[in-house]
Amino acid sequence: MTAYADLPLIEQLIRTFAALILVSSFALLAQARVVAAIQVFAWQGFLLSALTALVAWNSGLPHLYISAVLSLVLKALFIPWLLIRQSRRLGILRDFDAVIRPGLTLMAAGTLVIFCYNVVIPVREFTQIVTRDAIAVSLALVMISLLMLITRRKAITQVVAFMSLENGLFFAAVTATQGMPMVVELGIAFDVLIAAVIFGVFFFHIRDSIETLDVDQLSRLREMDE
Amino acid sequence: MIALVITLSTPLLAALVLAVVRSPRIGGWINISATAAGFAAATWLAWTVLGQGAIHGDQFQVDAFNVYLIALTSLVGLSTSIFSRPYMEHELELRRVTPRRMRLYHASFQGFLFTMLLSLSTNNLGVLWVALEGATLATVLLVSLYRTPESIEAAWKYFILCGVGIAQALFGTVLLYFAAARVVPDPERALQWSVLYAHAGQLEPVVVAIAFIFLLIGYGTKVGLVPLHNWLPDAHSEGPTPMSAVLSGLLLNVALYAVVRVKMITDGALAAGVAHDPQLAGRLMMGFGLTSFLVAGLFLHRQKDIKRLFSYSSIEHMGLMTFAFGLGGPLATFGALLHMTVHSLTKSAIFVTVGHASQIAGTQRIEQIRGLIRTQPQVGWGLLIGSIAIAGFPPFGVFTSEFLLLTATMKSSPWLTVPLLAGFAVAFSGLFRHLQPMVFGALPAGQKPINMNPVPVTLHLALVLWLGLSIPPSLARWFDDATRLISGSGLL
Amino acid sequence: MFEFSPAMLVYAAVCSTLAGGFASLFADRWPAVQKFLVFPLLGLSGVVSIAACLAALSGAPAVTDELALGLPWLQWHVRLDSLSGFFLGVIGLITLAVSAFGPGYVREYSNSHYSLALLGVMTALFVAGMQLVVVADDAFAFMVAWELMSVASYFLVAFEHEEAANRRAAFLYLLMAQVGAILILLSFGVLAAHGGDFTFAAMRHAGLTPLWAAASFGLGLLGFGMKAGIVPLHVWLPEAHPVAPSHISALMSGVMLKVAVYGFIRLVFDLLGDPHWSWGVVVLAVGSVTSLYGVLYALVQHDLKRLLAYHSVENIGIIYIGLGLALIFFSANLPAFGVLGLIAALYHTLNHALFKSLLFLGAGALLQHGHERDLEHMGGLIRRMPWTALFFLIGCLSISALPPFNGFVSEWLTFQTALQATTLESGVLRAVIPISAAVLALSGALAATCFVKVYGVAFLGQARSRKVRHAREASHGMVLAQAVLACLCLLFGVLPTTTVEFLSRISVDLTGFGVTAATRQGWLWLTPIAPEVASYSAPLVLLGVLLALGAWAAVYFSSRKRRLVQPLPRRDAWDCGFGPLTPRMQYSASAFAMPIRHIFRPAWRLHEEKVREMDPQLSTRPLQLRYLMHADDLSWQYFYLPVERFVQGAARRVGRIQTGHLRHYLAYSFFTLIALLWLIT
Amino acid sequence: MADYLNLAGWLAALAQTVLFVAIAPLFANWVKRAKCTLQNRRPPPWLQPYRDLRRLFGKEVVLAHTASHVFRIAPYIVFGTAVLAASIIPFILAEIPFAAMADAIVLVGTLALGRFFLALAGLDVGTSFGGMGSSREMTFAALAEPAMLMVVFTLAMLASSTNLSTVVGFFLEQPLALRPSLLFGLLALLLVGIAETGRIPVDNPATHLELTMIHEAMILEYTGRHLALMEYASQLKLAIYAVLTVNLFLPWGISRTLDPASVGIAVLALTAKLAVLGALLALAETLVAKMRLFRVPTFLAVAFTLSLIGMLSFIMLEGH
Repeated sequence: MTAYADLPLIEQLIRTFAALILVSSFALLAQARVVAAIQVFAWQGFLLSALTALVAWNSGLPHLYISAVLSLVLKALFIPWLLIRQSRRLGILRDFDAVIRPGLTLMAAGTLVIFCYNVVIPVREFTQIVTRDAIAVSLALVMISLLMLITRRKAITQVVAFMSLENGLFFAAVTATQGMPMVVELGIAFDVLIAAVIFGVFFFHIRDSIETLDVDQLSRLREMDE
Repeated sequence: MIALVITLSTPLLAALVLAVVRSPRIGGWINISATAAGFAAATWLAWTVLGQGAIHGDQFQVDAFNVYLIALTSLVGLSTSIFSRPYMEHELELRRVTPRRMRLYHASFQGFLFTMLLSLSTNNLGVLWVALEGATLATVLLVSLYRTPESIEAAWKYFILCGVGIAQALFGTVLLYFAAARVVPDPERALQWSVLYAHAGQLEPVVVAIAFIFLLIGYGTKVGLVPLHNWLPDAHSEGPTPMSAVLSGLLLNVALYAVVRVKMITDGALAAGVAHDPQLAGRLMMGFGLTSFLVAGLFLHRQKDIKRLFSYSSIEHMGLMTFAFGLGGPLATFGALLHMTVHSLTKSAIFVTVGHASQIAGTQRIEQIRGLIRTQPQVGWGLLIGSIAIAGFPPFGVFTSEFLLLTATMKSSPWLTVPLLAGFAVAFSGLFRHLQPMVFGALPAGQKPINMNPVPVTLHLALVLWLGLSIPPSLARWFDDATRLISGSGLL
Repeated sequence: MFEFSPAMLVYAAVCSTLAGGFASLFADRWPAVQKFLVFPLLGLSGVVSIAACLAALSGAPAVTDELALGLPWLQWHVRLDSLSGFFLGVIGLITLAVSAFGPGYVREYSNSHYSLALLGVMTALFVAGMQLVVVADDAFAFMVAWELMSVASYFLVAFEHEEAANRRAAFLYLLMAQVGAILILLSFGVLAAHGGDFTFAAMRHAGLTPLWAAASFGLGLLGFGMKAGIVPLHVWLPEAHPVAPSHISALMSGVMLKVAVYGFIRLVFDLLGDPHWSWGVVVLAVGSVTSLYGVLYALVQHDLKRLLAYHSVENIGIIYIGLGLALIFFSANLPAFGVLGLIAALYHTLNHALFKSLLFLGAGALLQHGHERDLEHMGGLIRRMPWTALFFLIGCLSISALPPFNGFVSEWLTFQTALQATTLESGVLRAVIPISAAVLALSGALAATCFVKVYGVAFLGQARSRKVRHAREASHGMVLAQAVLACLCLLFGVLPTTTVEFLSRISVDLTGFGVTAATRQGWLWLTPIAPEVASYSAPLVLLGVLLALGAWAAVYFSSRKRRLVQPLPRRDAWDCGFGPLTPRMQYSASAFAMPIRHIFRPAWRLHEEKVREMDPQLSTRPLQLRYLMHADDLSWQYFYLPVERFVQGAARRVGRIQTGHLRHYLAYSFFTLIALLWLIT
Repeated sequence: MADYLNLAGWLAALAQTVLFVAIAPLFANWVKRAKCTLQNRRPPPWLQPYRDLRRLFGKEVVLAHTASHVFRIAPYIVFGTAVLAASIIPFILAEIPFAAMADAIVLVGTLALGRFFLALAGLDVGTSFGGMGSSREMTFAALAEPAMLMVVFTLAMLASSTNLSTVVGFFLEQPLALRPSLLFGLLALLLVGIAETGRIPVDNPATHLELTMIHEAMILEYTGRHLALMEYASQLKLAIYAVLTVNLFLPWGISRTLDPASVGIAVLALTAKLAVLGALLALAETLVAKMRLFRVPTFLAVAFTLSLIGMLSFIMLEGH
């Protein structure tokens, strides 16, 4: 195990970016305003894209550059743009989606990070680049996104959370495994694109049917007693 | 290989064609022709695999396990498309759907079939994931086809829950890739199932265990395992009935297929027993399966909607299959494979009759569906016999598989037969307490028969009956090969 | 080269049944098919079954065969030995009678919208299922045939499905059949797990440890008991039997319950091997409770078919008492007496099949021609339906265990077995057996009371309703069927020695022991243990009864000439001077059983209601008083309703997890994930 | 069983049966006379029952409009079964072939058969009286019959035989012993006998009071020879229970051979025993009041319990 200071700069940079992404995830979790949440999400996409490029440079794998571009276009630009446009058309851009007990939520997120680290500790350490720790971070990203999904009421913020979940996965794919096979990566990108479009369609459907985007109102189908 | 190409490309092409065909009527016929062609190709493929052994390609792999699922998928696709034509025309007449949405419906139907076949035949776990996600995307707009508030709610829940689930599965896939990348030098091959399976013993067990948990939860959401099942009854009940038929008959199977494939790798990785209980995957599946089986049985008692009723029955049966695969061993595996087949056939037949029944009554509410045998005997008897079959009464095939399963449980973990027994009783009573008043009873006023094609139901139930009386040797060998593949030893 | 084998008779019987079922597919279009094809084929099947029975009981070794059906590695095994042959014979006898009874009876449905085709198909599948159960030689074939029998009979119970009560009964029936079948399956599962194979041949050598053997026994007792109707698993029986068409009730009560007994005997005496004494005590206790419970509930019924169904429960109890005694004696290494108990049980099985079918067919005739199932509306039918009345009387005498009819012989044998309790080592057993004998005696006496009530209220006295007053005699076929069964009741009552000789072969095959002493004195004398211990000569008793009848006949015919000139004078009955007696003044069924209700009050939950219709002019003067009474089965209150409530409660509680809120669902996913990750760290 | 096939045995048994049937009314009359004497009334002549029977046999038979064949055949069956039962019981001779033909359980069955038809006859005409009588008769019989069977079982277990001749023989060979089982059995049999033969305190053969009557209610519609047979059968039944009681529990004196001397002793012994029993019965009927109808089940429950305790005490206290 080498000391952190002995690592090449590029690796230190990659870790810094990883930490930044984690921070953006926390920020997302705490962000109550819709527009701000989308902006943070765009920043996260940008950070992810930059991280991918760094990894690509570090490992010299050309297809990671494609991934970097893809994620930049898709996650930092297109999807935020789409979400902002939709929100504007729906008139919810300035809405609040109050975070339930923000302090508690952030503490829970912190606990989750520790938990995730605990989970991956038994993985045997290889003297390669960031691997085990990358998994821990990506696991934490996924978990925090899930936590955000649970704590948000608005459809739009749920979508942001969902997309940030995808970011966590992408992070894992990039840092832990230096990208997936190309066919898989293209497929994933395609799916995310379609999903974003479908989300857009749904916002209107939901608004048309319940006249709000508060998903807590969507509870007609249930098994509980009235 | 050509057969495989045709099998896969038919629905893809049909989806593209149907996306531009304007007339719903012609669309319905194209739909049937395409599924018929696909079924013919799948039969050819199955014949080839039966004769010449498994096809092992880099990207595609067709072995004993998936070839029968491919054949089953195209068969259920065919009969559902036959059922869907008059059904959807009736919906069109009632103005519940517009011709434009019919276009979406037909295109999505074929698109869904394509994703199913792709996920079954691919050798790449990444592609498997992409295809399953594609299946969600293809069907989510079908769930909200009627644009009622309930259907949109159902579609939203379906989309988010399955989306989150599938994202978790992707994380699991990434972890698997991570584990494999250390062992397999060529990164392009590191996600290929056959490669992973061959190198399973060298994979890092801790990573594989974490990956399995993510994959189990991810694909388990699609299988409908309790407590991840919540999207399933909503999506089944609010979408058009042909879609419920294929969701229950196919999607759940394919998701379970994915879980089993992953379990095979996990078992290989954990076999050494260094880091974890070597039975971890099986134990988890047994736990989830049993929970689903019991809880879904209880849910059956409180249903008011006929399609929800049968979707809980699907959860129950998927739980049973998951339990059986988790139990392992040739007897249980054989039973689970058989159960997959007969459950798809029976459940899709049931959904066909359920669709007609709710068209006759004009509602899906159980309390308003009455006296089907008097109104339209074909529908009433179809529903009754289908339910008898699904409840596990001989001479139908479901009984055979449940027989194998129960005896296998008795052999390896006898105490689990107690909850199984309770589950069967609870589920049966839950199903039949609602079913009987629907099919029996006096002629209700103001309900008249509707146009239906009896072929799909008859065909499916006849097949299930045949499988119950005697499994043809060729099919038995198939099942046995698959059993050998999954559990390591065969029965024949 | 064609080589005859008794197995072919079995196949012929099953094929004939199925052919009848196929033919009845056309019955809706051409109703004549029923009369000329469906029922004759069923009758043929009955005859062939009886032939197979005789072939199997003729002392030939067991025949085995395999059919190309079933699992790929396990074809259906078929085995015809003496035990299955005997039960095949029972099925055949009743099927034959039903095939004679059926054409007349199903005419009633030809004008209704119930499908005759369905009735015919399901009857055929039902009979075929029963025939296959008794010859099945592996667990899989057994279960398939068993469930075929259950499902087909479910459709028959639900045949007149427009009545809500029938649907409820059918549901209950199928539910219990399902649970019972799984229990049986698990019982076989234990044997298969240790024997290595599903065939009965492998199971016989399973070599279970005592604990597993007890588990298999317990599961089998419950599973088969659910079908046979042991208390408290009997509740489906009084609901389902009355609502099926009567010839089906005859098959269900007469035969299907016996098939359950067959399964139990096959499991316990054949597959499991050495019994433990405690099994015998359990079976004995179950049998005693069942027989007393059944007869007590029968007494308070006034629906004839329901009453008969409760009597089936009672008789199953008697059979189980015999089996329990057999188990106790076998486990105590006293096979001579064990065999006697087994034979008593088998004999009673045969007898109950005969007289209960006879009674159900009689009830069917009453239902069809008197349009009544309720005893309170019957009366005086002996004048309208003399033949049915005669045969029904014979049925009543047989079921009441009165000499010289068949029911007496089997109860006598059971008593004789019980009296050998003194030879047992264990003091507890010696004390328990006499108590069960006392229970048996009590239920026998109560059964006689009950059938005096049935016969007296239904056939004697004056008609209590208009339809009954104008009832006609049943058709020839229906009478013939009853006549055959009545004659068999007498025949098996008078020739017990020959019968026991045949039955002894079954026990030799099963256990290796027979009753040689019983028949050593020739056909005239039945001496189960030794001549000086006990003997019974039914033919001579019959001779005595015939002498009494002869005396009557002599007086009757000697006075015939005088009577032709001047028949016996008829007058009004004694009316205490209040004017003519009306039918409403007669003792009703409820009234008849009133003292018994008074004595055994805690045994039921009675709902009594007195409806008083007042004169509109004068509000204090009652116009009509009616007394309504029905008895709830206690097992509902203490066993079934709590289970139902528990399941409903559990369903409600489980329903709470599905709140409808997406966030909750996501939380489930999230916490499941965390829990599982926690699990592996 | 060869000894059963000797003709002399059969003939003797037949003769004994005829004798039994012949003297049965006499015993009933003896009880009645004893009772009259005890109650300071003038007793009927010794042969009064025979005169009554002859008179009834001579009278015209009248039927109710609603009577069916069951009504007409029942007297013959009731009487026939009573005769059959009488023929099974060791009376003067202990070893009789009839006892092998039908053992003690058959005896109970035979009596039940008679009762079955008696009750049906009661219901046949369709009057309230008849139904009332049948209902009560069958109810009490349902309780009495198991008690009776229990007594029989106790004896049968003791003697290892249900053959009445063998049982009697067994007791004759046994040394005299005070057995609680026999004591309880005897008590139970006495109670059952009182109930079954319709004596006070269960029923009162002398009255026609609707609140209390059982047996008389059933035969209310009978006339002429039918009534004669019914009356005769009930007298026979009384004699059967009496003989059963004395010969099973106090068998001394009964003859085991056809030797004239021992037969003579047997006749004398039996006469004495029956006379004492009849007198005791009369005494009891004089001292005890008729009980309320719904007290009868308690009475019979006592009988049943006694018989069961008798059997259990045999198994627990006297076993092996």
